[in-house]
Parts: sequence; C-alpha cells; structure tokens
Amino acid sequence: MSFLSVQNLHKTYKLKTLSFSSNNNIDAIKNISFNLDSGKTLAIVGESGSGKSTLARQIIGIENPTKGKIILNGEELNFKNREHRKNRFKDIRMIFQNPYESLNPKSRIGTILEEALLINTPLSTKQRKLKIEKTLTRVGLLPEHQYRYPHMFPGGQRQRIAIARAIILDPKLIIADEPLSALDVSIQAQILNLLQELQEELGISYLFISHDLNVVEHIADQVIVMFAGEIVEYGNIEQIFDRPLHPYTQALFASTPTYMNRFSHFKKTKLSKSKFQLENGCCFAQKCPYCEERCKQEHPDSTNENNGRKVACLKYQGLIEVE
Amino acid sequence: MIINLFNLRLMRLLKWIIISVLLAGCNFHETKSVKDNVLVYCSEGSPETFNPQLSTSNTTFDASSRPIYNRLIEFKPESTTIQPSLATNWEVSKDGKSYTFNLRKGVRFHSSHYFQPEREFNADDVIFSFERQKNNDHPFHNISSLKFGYFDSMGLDKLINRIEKLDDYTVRFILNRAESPFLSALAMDFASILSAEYGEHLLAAQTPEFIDVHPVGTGPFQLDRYQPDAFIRYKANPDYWEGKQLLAHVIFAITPEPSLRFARMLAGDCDIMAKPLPIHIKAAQKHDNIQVISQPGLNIAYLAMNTQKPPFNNQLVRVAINHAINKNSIIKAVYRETATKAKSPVPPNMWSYDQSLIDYQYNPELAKELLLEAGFSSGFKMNIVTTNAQRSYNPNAKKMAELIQQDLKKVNIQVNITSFEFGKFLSYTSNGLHQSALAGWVSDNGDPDNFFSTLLSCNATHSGTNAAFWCDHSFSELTAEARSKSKLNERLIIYKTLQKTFKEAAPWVPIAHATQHFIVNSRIKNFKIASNGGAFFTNVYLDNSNKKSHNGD
Amino acid sequence: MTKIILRQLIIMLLSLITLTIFTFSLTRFFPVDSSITGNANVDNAAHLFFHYFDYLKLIVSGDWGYSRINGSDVLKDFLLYFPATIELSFAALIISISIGLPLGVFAARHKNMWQDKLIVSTTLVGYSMPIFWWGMLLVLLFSLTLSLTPVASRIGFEYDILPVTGFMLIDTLISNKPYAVEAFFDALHHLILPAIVLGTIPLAIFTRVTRASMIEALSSDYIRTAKAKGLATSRIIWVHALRNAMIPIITIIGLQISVLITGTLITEIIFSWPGVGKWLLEAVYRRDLVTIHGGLLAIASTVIFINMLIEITTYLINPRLRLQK
Amino acid sequence: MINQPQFYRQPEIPGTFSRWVKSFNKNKLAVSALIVLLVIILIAIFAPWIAPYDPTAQFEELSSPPYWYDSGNSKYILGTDDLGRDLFSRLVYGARLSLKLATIVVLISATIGILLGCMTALTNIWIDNIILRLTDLILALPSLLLAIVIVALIGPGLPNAIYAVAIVLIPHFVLVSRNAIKHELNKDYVTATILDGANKSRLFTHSILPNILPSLIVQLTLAFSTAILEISALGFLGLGAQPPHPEWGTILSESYVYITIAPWTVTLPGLAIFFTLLSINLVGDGLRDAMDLEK
Amino acid sequence: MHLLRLENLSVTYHSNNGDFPIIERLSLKMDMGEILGIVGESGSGKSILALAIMGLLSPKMSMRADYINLDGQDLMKMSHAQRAAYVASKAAIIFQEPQASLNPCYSVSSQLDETIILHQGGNNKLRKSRAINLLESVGVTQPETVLKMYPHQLSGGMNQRVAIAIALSCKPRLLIADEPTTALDVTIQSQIIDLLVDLSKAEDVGLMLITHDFALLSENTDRVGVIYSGQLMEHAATENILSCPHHPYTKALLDSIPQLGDRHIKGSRMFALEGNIPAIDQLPVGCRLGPRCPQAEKLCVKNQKLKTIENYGKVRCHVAIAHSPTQPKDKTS
Repeated sequence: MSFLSVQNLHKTYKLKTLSFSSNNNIDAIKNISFNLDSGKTLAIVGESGSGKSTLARQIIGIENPTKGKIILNGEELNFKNREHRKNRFKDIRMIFQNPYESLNPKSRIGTILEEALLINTPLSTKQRKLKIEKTLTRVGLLPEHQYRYPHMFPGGQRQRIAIARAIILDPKLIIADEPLSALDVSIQAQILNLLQELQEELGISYLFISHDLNVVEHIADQVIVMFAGEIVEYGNIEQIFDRPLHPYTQALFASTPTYMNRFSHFKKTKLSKSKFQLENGCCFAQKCPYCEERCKQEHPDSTNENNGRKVACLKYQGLIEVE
Repeated sequence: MIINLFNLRLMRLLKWIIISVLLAGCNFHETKSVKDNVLVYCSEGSPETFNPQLSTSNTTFDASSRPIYNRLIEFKPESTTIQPSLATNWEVSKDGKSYTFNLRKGVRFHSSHYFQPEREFNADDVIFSFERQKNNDHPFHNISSLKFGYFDSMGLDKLINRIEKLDDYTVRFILNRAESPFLSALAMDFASILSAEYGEHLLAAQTPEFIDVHPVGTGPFQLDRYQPDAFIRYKANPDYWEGKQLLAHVIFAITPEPSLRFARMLAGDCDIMAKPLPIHIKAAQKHDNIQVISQPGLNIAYLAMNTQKPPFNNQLVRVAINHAINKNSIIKAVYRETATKAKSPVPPNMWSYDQSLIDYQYNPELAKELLLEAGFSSGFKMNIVTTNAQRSYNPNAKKMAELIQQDLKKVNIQVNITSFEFGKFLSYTSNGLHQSALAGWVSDNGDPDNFFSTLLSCNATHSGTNAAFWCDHSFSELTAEARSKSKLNERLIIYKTLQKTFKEAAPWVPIAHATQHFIVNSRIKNFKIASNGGAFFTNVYLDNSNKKSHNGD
Repeated sequence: MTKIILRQLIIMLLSLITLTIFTFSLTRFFPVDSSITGNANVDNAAHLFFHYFDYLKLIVSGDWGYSRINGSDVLKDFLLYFPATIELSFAALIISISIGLPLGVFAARHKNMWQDKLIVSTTLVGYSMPIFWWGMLLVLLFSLTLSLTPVASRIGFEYDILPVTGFMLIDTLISNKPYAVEAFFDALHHLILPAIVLGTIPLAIFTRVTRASMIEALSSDYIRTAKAKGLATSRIIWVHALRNAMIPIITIIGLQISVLITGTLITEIIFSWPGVGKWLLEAVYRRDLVTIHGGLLAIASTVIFINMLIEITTYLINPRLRLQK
Repeated sequence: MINQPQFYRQPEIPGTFSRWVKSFNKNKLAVSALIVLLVIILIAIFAPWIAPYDPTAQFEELSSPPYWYDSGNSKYILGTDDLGRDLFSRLVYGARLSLKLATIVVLISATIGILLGCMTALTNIWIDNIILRLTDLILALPSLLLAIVIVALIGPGLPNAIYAVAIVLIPHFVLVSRNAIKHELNKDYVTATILDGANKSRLFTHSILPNILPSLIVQLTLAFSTAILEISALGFLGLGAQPPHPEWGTILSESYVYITIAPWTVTLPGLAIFFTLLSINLVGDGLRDAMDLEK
Repeated sequence: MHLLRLENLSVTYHSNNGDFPIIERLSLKMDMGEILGIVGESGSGKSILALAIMGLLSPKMSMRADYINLDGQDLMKMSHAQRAAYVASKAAIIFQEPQASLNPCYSVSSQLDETIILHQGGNNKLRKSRAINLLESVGVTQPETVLKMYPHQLSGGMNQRVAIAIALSCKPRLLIADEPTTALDVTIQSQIIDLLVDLSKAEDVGLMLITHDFALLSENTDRVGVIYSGQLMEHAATENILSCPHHPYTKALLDSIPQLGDRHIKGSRMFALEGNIPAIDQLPVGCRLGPRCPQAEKLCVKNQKLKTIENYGKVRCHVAIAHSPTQPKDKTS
C-alpha cells in the first residue's frame, strides 16, 4: 500500500482571451498516475512547460484537478470539503523555487513560522515559541534569527527558512518545486544534504521537482519524466538512469554535459515543446528522431515493464534492439 | 518600419526652427502696419442681437445702433441735446400730438455681399422700422425670440396712433396724447431706421430672421464679420452720407473680464477700453500713452427690497436698512471714489434732481432701534441677489453685497449672498423671486421719467423693471401726469414731490451714481461718449505720429 | 495588424457605450428641457431601455440639442470651438515633449548627480504648480511687466482671418490677405504663453517619465551590448535607448490628454482663449445643462478616441506587440 | 550546525516601520518638506490664535500692500485686500479651510475607494470587470472637468465641491488598491500563506495589507495634494467655496481683477497653495523612495 | 605574445554606505587563440571582470589596474574614447540573456548592420551579403529570413547565435562569453558551446568563457581561473585543476556537484561548504573563504597571496601551497 497514490489526473485550463475562436482549453497535465511510498523520494523531471508545477499544485490543493483521484494514506482526497482541505495542508507542505518570493517581506521570520502553528495547532504561545526555536535549530539556523526579516538573509538561509516552515507542522509529504535552482552551487549541496537528513530523521516523503539530472540521480528513489503534460517514462532511479527507454529521456541525457559521454550514442534533438500539438498521436512525435507515421496517428499507452516501470512509446522495444 | 524621429540632425533643425519662430514672433509684434487705420475697442460683452430695436442693453447699442444705424434725430455726443440726422428738420403741432419730419436725401444703405440696395433711404424705411415694432401683424414683428423691450416699456405702441407717409421724404407721427419725452424717445437707439427694401428682399428669400443677424443700416460702419464671444469687425461705409470715415475698420474685442480688458489696454492690444473698473482709472493715470475720458453718468445703483415679501413689506425695516448701510465705505471700496453718493432715484446731473432731499444717515444704533420697533429684536436672515457681471452703474455687485453683508451683521441681520449670471439675474428679479437685489439703471434719453415711471410705477411691477415691486398708486398717477406736461417747471414740481414720497416709503437703498469712464490710447482722437455711457466711433481718427514715442512703456 | 485595430475599436466602442449610459443617466437625474431627453417619468426598466436607444439614436445622428441660453446647436458649437482647443493643446504638447524629452534623457544620463537632482526637484516644482496661479504669474511677468507677449486671444484683432479650418496657424497661411505671413507669426506669438502655461505640468511629468524609462532602458542588457559594439554614445542614447523608452512614454502621453484638457479649462479662462474649455465653463456658469451634457460627451469621446490612437501607436512602435502571433 | 563566524558583524534588527523612518530621514529635501508641511498644519490648527484679525473683518485701509513695500502698513503684515480685509489672517484661515476640506475629501474617497478596490480584487471576476471598466472610464475623463460637471449639476458651493472632488478621487483609490492586491496575490508567499491554512481575512490582514500599505500611503499623499489643488481650482472658477470664505482659490479668483493694481493679492495666496502642494508632493516622493516603491 | 594581460585589476563599488571592493588585485594572462574558463558563483565578480575588460562598468564602479594589455596596446594609457574604439575593434562580448541583450525594437538586420558599418563598411548590397555570411558562419540555416525578424520572434538559441554573429562582425581577437548558455535549454547549451569553441579554433580567436558550471569547462577550455568573492583563488590548466585541485574552494566546488552514478544511499551526504558567500559589505578578514573553509587555520586570517606552484599554476592558499606539489584528490563523501 503506497503512501500517496495519484490516478489518472487531468487538469484543463480555460483561457480567457478577447479573440473569437472557441477552443481555448489547454491540457496542462493529462492522465497522470503514480505511487509514492512513505519516506521515499519521487523526482519529477522535465523542462519548463512540461506540467511539473501544475501537477504539484493539484496534489497540494491550491487547485482542483479536472479529473482523477488523489489518494493519501489510503483516503481519497475530497476537493470540495473545506475541512478536508485544511487537513491536507497539514500533511502536505511545499517548498518553493524562489526563496526571495516565498517569504512575506514585511513579516519577521518568527511570525512567518508561527502562522502555520497558530492556525493548525492548539499550542500555546510559549509552546509555539519553543517549537519555532527547535525547528530553526533543526534546519541549521539560530533561534535569534526569528526576529529578523527575510531580506536580511542570503538565498541559502532563506531556503532553510522555507524548509523550516515546511517541516514545522510535521508533515508526511513535502513537495519541493525546484528548491535548488535559485541557489549557488556551493549552497545547493548544503540544502540537498539538509533535505536528506530530514527525510532520514523524520521519515518524510518528497515529491522533488527538478530539471537537474545530477541532483535527481543523487536524491531520488523513483523518477517521472514528463513531456507536454504527460508521463513519458516512470520507474526506479536505477532503471531510468542506467537504461533510459523513451527517446525523450534518451535525448535529455545525451545533451546534459555530465551524461553526454555515457549516453552519446543516443540521438540528440531539439527538446522544447512545439507550439502545435497533434490531435492524436504521441506527444513527442514531432521532435522524435525515431518518429514514423503511426506515431502521429496513435497515442502510445504507457507500457508496463518489470517492477512498475512504465514507458509511453510505441517503438521502444525496437529501439532497445537497435541499441 | 517607422521613420526614426530621434535623429540628432532632426533635433538640431527643430531647435533652430523654434528659436527663429520665437524671434520672428517678437519682431512682428513691434512692427504692426495693419494697425494704422484700425481701431480696436475692447468691449465688455457680446451683443444679444444686431438689431437695437430688440434690446435694452447698452452693450448691444454700442455694437449696433451707433456704428451701423442712424435715427431720424440723434443726441449730440456727450449730451442729451437733439440734433438732426436722417431727418433734416421737424415740426411739432401745437397740441403736441403730431410730429412731421423732413427726411434727408441721398442717403444710401450698406451694400454688402448679402444685400445690394437699389434705392436710397426714404419714408418707407421709417414706416417699416416703426411698424415692425408697433404692429403685431407686421411680417417682421414676431420673427425674433427677443421682445421690443424699449418700445413696449415706454408705451409707444399705445402712444403712437399712426405714422403717415406724406411723400417720399416726409413722414408724420400722430400721437394719441401729448407726451413731452416723445422727441427724445425718437433719438433713442431702438428708434434706429432699418431698410424696408432689405425686408422685402429677405421675405422673398424666406429668411426674414436674417434682418437681425446680418444688419443693413445707413450708419458710418457696416458689419464685416462677427464671432460670438470673440470679436466684431466693422468696415467703413464707403457711401456714408456724411462722408467716408477715416477709420478703415473698427473692431470690437469682446473681453468680459475687466482686468483682462485692462491688461489688453496696457499691452496695446486695445485702443479704447470700455467700462474700466474704478481701480483701473487710478492705474491708467500712471501711463502717459493712455488717458481716461470721464463723464458723470445718468445712472443709479441701489439695493431693491422686495416690498411684497416679509420683512421688507414693513416700511420701518426698510428705513432701518437704509440707516444700517454705510454708503461711504461702499463708494470707497467698490467705486474707489469714482461715484457720488445717491439719495434720490435720479442722478444729480438730471434736471429734476432735488438737492434739498435729506438722506438717511449711516447710524447702526438707530437702525437697531427701528428694527426693535418693527419687532425684529433679534434680527433676521435675508438674502441678497446679485450678478457677477460688471455693470456701468456697479463695477462689482458681489463686492458691494459683501460690504452690505458686513454692515448688516452689525445690526444682527444675517445676509446670504446669491450671485447669478446677468441674464439669469434679470429673469430672477423680474419675476419677483428675490427678497432683495442689488440692481441699477441707466437712462438712455436723459428724461427723469425714464427713472420714475420705469423703475417705480405700478406698471413697472408687471414689466419687471420695478425691482422693489413697490406699487403706490398716487405715485404712479403723478408720473403719468408729469409725462403729459410740456413745461419743464411744471414737471419739476411734480418730480420733487415724487422724490419726497420715494424717500419716505424707502423701497430702495439708493447707493451711488457712477461716473462713466473710458480708457483711451492717446493716438485716438475725437472719441466721444454718449450721454448714456455708450461709445461713439463716428469721426474718430488715429494720430499715429505719437505711436513710436509712446510705445514700450 | 487589422486584428489589433479591430480589437481597439471594439474596446473604444465599449467605452463609448459606457459613457453614453453614464451621460444618459445624467440626463435622467438632471432633466434637461431639450430634445435630448424624452419623458423623464419612466416607470419601468424596459421603457428606460428604449429611451436609452432613442437617446443613442439622437446622439449618433448628431442631434445633441440646442443651448438653452442662445439656442445654438450644441454639436455645431463644440465643433466651432474645438480647433482652438486642439491648437492650444497641441502646442502645449509639442512644447512639453520637445523640452521634457531631452531634459529627461539628460537627467537619466546624469543619474543621481547634481544635474539630475536639480531636474527632478524642478519637475516637482512644476508638478505642484497650481496652473491658474501659474498662468496669472506669467501674464503678470511677461505680458504686463515685460510686455513681451500679448495678453489674450488667438491673434491680433487687426488681422481679419476667415476660419476655414479653425486652426489659426493654418488659416492665416492659407488666407489670401497681404499680411498672411505676418498674421501667422502674430498667431504664433499669441499661442506661446498659453501653451507654456498649459504645457508646464505635462512637461514636468514627461521629464520624470522619460528619466525613469530612460534609466531603465540604459541599464538594460541590450544597451550593454550596444556599448560593447563600440557604437557612438549619441547613437546608443537616441537610437537604442530612447526607442525602447518611448513605449512607456507614449502611454503616458496618452494619459496626459486628460491632464491637458483639465488644463485647457483653466488656461482658456485666463487667456480668454475661445476654445471648448471656455465655452463649457460659460455654460456651467449659466447652468446650461444641454451644453454641459454635450460638452462632457464630446470631450470624453475625444479622450477615448485619442486613447485608442495611443494604444494603436504603442502597438506600432513596439515590435514585440506588433508582430505577435 | 551552522557556525555564525566571528568574521561577521551582527546586524541590528529594526522593524519595517523604523526602517522606513530611517530611510526617509536620509532624504534631506523630504524631511524639510515634512517640516514645512507640519508648520502649515500647525498654522491651520491654531489659526484663531495665529491670525491677528477675523478673516472677514474689513478695515479702512483698502488694498494696502505688504509691510515691506514703501506704502505698506505694519498693522497688516501681508497687506489687505480690496475690501480692507487682512490678507495674512485670510491666508491663515485659508490653510485651515483647505486642509480641513482636503482631509474630508480624502477620508471619503479613500474609504469608499479602498473598500471597492479590495472588493474587486478579492471577489469574482464579473464585479471586478464592471468596476474596472467604470473606473477606467472615469479615469480617462479629465478629473477637473468631471468635478466641474458634477458641481454644475448639483449647484456650486462648498459641500457640493467636496462631493465632486471626492467622487473624482475614488477611482484612483479603487485602481491602486486593486492592482496592489492583485500584484501581491500572484506572489509565492501568498500561496505559502494559503498553504499554512490562512483564511481570506487573515490572509488579507496579515500578509497582503502590510505589503500594499506603501502604495496606499503614497496614494493618500497624492490624493491629498490633488484634493487641495482641485478644491482651490473649483474655488478659482467660482464653483467651490463662495466669498467671503477665505478659501485660497476663491481669494485668488477674487483678486484676479486686481492683478495689475495689487499683484500681492494674487501672488501670496498662490504661493500658499503652491508651497502646500510642493511640500506634500515632496513628502510623498520621499515616502515612495523610503518605502521602496518603484513608480 | 599574449592576447590579454591584466595586472592587479581592482574594481570598487561606490555606494552611499561606502566603497566596497568587487574585484581585488586580479592578474590574468591569455594567449592568442586560447580558451580560458572563469568559474565563480554569483557575486564573485566574474561578470564584472568581463565588463571591466570591455570598459562597460556602470558609473557606480571604478577600476584600477597596473595595465590591461590587449593585443599589444595598454588600455589604461588610452583616453576614454580611444579605449572604447580600440576595445570594440579588438574584443567582443556575449551575455547570458540572449533575448535581453538584443534590442527588442530593431530587427536583426539593423542591429547586425550597424556594427558592420562601424567595423567593415561597404555599400548596402555588400553589407547585406556580409550579414548573411556572418549568420551562416554561426550556423543559422535561413539567414535571409532571420535578418528580417525581431529578437522576440527568435528562440533563445537563435538569439544567442545572432548575438555571436554581431560579436564576430568586428573580427575580434578576443571573445568574452559571459554565461552564454545559462538561460538556454539543455540541448541548445551544448550546441552553443560547441559553436563558440569551433569558432575560436577556426579563427584563432581568444575565448574567455565565464560560467558557474564546472561541467561546461571540463571539455572545452585550455585553462581555468577560479574566482571567489572578487579574488582569483586558483588559475591553472584545466586538466590540472580537474585532476588535482589545490585550493579548498575549487575542491569544494567540484565535490558539491553530484557525480555521475552517485545515488542516494542512506546516511551518505554530499560534500558541502558550510556557511554563505560573504556579502560585499561583510567581507571577512584574511582569506575570503576563511569562515567556510574546512581546512582553515590560524594563519588564514592573514591576507593570502597568489603564488605559483611549479608545473601546476597559481593558487591563493598557504595551506595548499605548503602541501603541494602532489596532493591526492580529497574525497570527503
């Protein structure tokens, strides 16, 4: 029984424009399903616009999905019920990409951290203070930092504050949306280490969104590769990083400097999402170096490999043989 | 691709253009050549119409009757003496009911792009001009929304029995009764002579209303172009019967704001400034290229208390107010000593004026006692209606109201001031909606009757010129009697009685008789003021020899 | 391109409809005895709706009622006075742009130096100037004390210029009078002082906006690139930076139209300028509601129309918007 | 675990407000403008004690120039007007009147405007659209024209002028507060606060309000100077305060006639308006810089 | 003959709160046609170095140097105008954000054309063919179409190619690329780097590649300089640095990037430098890395000097120098 289970999640946005054309719906994510075990890390890899953040917003509950189910701890999340939503906020917390924007610039750190406690727990003022100091120390800051304002901290420490805010309610799942990309290289490692420490100590699961394959390989247990709102490949870290099957994943590896040498035999391609998508057919067809006619007609269902691995490609079997 | 505007070379060019334009503008200002036979008159407002028959306002007369038209007989400039004009001579019958006029020959009406006269002035034109005002069935009687104010209010429609054409150059007026002011009435502006031929022409063209808009007269100037609220251009009438004027053009620069008018005068934009404020007169004396032309005015400014409304239906209250207002300070602050204190409805330079009349003295204590006696121990609230327009008898009615407000405060009367645009003021007061009003009057014919019956008779409560709505029947009868007498002495006795009655009843607080002023550039020669304060442009000429030495003050 | 114009036209139409609803309700609340309003006592909403359409029909057909004071056609009156206002506003706009733009650029180039601080505080002085007082002061100084400029009106009265276009500067030149050129310069001379008075506040605003957007443009990457290319400083500023800075500036110019019209109301009174502002204020003094209604409608539509033009201009000068798919 | 090394200076922790004050104090021009403004406010409050005479009392000396003129009279520091009223007293009482009126106007329009702005920003799209369209329209119209039309319709006089100017100022507040809120709503920290479980009112009072406060304060100063300017403009046009009210614009319009004769009656009230406006604008600019608002 | 030699280049930032050093006494050499990598984190002053060489510093900054010798001429001895003209003819720079570094209001052709006018000249037709040649040389397949387009109509990679074409139009001896690929998609990144390296090789142009990403440098550069907090910490041949970094900071940088095949094992941690990069107004005494350095000792509070190590390069760390020449690669994880 997995801790978080997402089944067939869809999200469609309606675009509001002054133009007269009628079809302005955009499918941000389509048919997303995966499972995440307790205390594990699931990384979502994809380029900007691939739907990673939209997926995060559905799970955390800022937005409600158009279709599909989210099951947390065996309980299906109800999107309409307010009480339900509040409880979900306690169990699932989020770390944002930009630590410069995710903290209220007009509040002291203590106030920011206290807010969640004040709303969600029955703790007294004193207990709250204690908890805040404990949490601050836990993420490597000093208790007296609670009297400062966010702008007084460098980026790395701000991200620590954001992490403190995420763990202060003792959540079960933390969604980290590119938590490292705004940080300096020498700081990234600190935060990465901190996240791992917390996971090992507190048993938190991570949904780790990133485009940096190095980091993903380092932290994740499972990987989802997304393209144009769909999962193209899903599996354990070893499965994907040792033997990527989908042409998109392969191309991704082939053009990342660290992996270039190892995967140089894969074909590179221009990866960004094209502006016009095919009605039917594979979402990657227009970019795919192995594309043939049926890829443009038929939508590939994800095929189960062994150990829950999934690949959404009509031709990957053949490709393996080519290899 | 859009042309790149911000090219350096273009900017430099632009800079030079601006500089040269600025310089050029200044240069041309100094060397005005067109100005040498053009007279610019800064007037105080737009005329309502170009037909003097339809108006009672001096502003309209200045713009129409004097430059464009002639009358059978006219007042001499600066006096109320009558002189021949379109009529060369006249006879009055013994009973005073018949007036015969011999008309001038060889007078031509204005020829313009909208009308070319085919005949000279004759008796038909005289009959046309008067019939239009008198005869309700006349095709031109009802074409305008304006009324024949003067003709009606002087009762000429009832006085004139008929007008006869004896021959082309002789007309006779038959009156129903003898009336001594009649001859001066014919010299007034509303008696201007229009062209009957033009009337026929317009009827044929089915545009009779043009007669008041595109005027055709016999006067020294003809209308060139008019832009409302901006200017009126006249050009000299080449066929004027007294000979073509020296001025090629007269331009009325319509400038209602007096300080702007004065500024224009100082800047040399104007040659003559109408209705300067009292303060301007003192200021004008400092400049040597302009001079002030003054003349005592035939006018009165007064506070009319509506005797039909409480508390002014009480004579005691009216007298109390008379005592409470300090006229000296008004004359000092509003008129800057350019007016004489008033005690009678008529000005001192009018022949019926009673020197011996005793005025109510400024005495707030007495006023309080009178109010106490009248039952207003704790004072009351009242409203004064004024106009924000400058009038020849009152340069600033709002200011005057503020002063009265302060004076009356001392006797526990709270004054509220309401100020209207002049047209609105007239309609408001003539309908008797006001409690009290700061009104005034200017005589156009120099006859005391123009004050007594127009402003104080019972008839005048109907026409709305009796702003106090004071109706004393014996007073009204006496005014009518004075009119019918032809001997000056007899009339004088009646008018003195009337002034005493007026003073006792105290329907007004007579405040001041303002002196008439024009500020005139010294290059203007032979400029004269009409007795009613209007401007005469006939025979004015420019002496440009002085211009250079006086320029650039 | 046509799509953008169409879009702007639709927005303008919507604004105009909102405006007419607004003025229509004004005529309801403050009934005017004129052809513009029908029966004031309307009992239900449906009737109101039809009345609105009748009203709209009248407005569109150009029947804006007749002045209660002098009985003249309100729309015709407006069109008669409008060119004078346009001429004055345009002159003020030219003055404020031609001075404000270089001044703003200059300040931006000397950012935070004394020149910049001087200019910025001077613009604040200009911005705080009550225009009615400023007008009086300038008249007092230039016209009455120094006798450098005429006091009021559009042209010396001695010049007889037929209003063909209504624009004095054009009418003088096309008139066949012998003094046409002289009259042109006289008209220009009359225009200068009111235009300066009217242009003062926009000048202050343009300078500030130009400075701000130039500072932004000058600090952008493409300016760094342009410098690295070795381009001349003048080219970098006037060609590369200003072109980009113009985009916000033009938007501000659009917003200034209403400031200008507010200014003309007062300037025309002070300088006795026979324009729309003076006309409208006279109507206000006379409580001539038909004229006030017409004036409000006409001025507001003009502003809306100009705003549309400005929008389209921004599209045209900004390739990012112009070439959008 | 993290070593706070001795290499760093320990920074002090001033609150947001004291940071603004400190930053404002650095701007010499703004501080002196604030002092001028305070002096004007004090004059307004203590007008009856400062003014030597009743502002409507008339004296014998008409149009007496300020005392530094040769013909000036030391009894009347700034001279008298054409009715012999002490100009200094009138200007002092004028300050009282102008500031009082402007305060009322700003209070009315700010209350209504900010409420509407919050409503449009936090509620559904349709109301937002309708109010936005209306405010856009009103903002496109010249404000003074609108005020004049309103006064023309409901009649001249002081109370009506106040309503007119207040109505004209409302859309500015609506737009500023709405845009500021919308701008903040898009930021991550708001999402984070929602994820903390904060409800709308808490979100607004604790997170958004402190962040939009700078824009509102700047808008308030702007509105204050606009209110003073427009009330005096209406007074100048004879549509606002009526004489003998010592309103600055009204004094100016009364003395326009005397511009050639008694120029000080024109320059002095104008200077009063100008300095008040300038000091408010300078303070506003200083606040804007101090609170780190771009534009 | 060096292409570029700097001696003791210092850049100071002037603010209301005082003056702060951004770059401190930095010396560098570059040979003709050499590819030099400059690595540093944000705020280290690596971009300022580029701007200082190009003479593009903002007015709030000032620079001093003993000399800056570019292609045989000392820039410090020239007047401002001379210097600008000389630098523009000898050196060119491309920036991080390709879209922002091209003027959005002008088409590619006009932006390319103005530099061609400046440096090559020729009539309309000639200039157009030159522009097309330039675009072709940077791998633009449809130069005619691209010429007519505006920056916002082109993709990031295409914009960067255009920027390179503009840079090349002055036939530079030195090309500075300041984080040329950071803003681009993964695949495009390698293409652009390849292009730059090829151009450098083909035209014998010196290339200074500034980046925060060591991975980008490993294959492409001849030598690498590591900058931290305005100081050059280490300056040596690429293979030396990669195989045996001397300075603790360089080591830390190399170690804190997850390595290939470095998977999550419970309890294992990455190597991480503690603390934060010092803010410009709170620089530590002595070695800039001092507070964060795992090997810090007493002597580190003294100013460190850049010293040459035989057969290696230059290093600014007395600990490292003491332990040289052969120190095995430190494995902390």
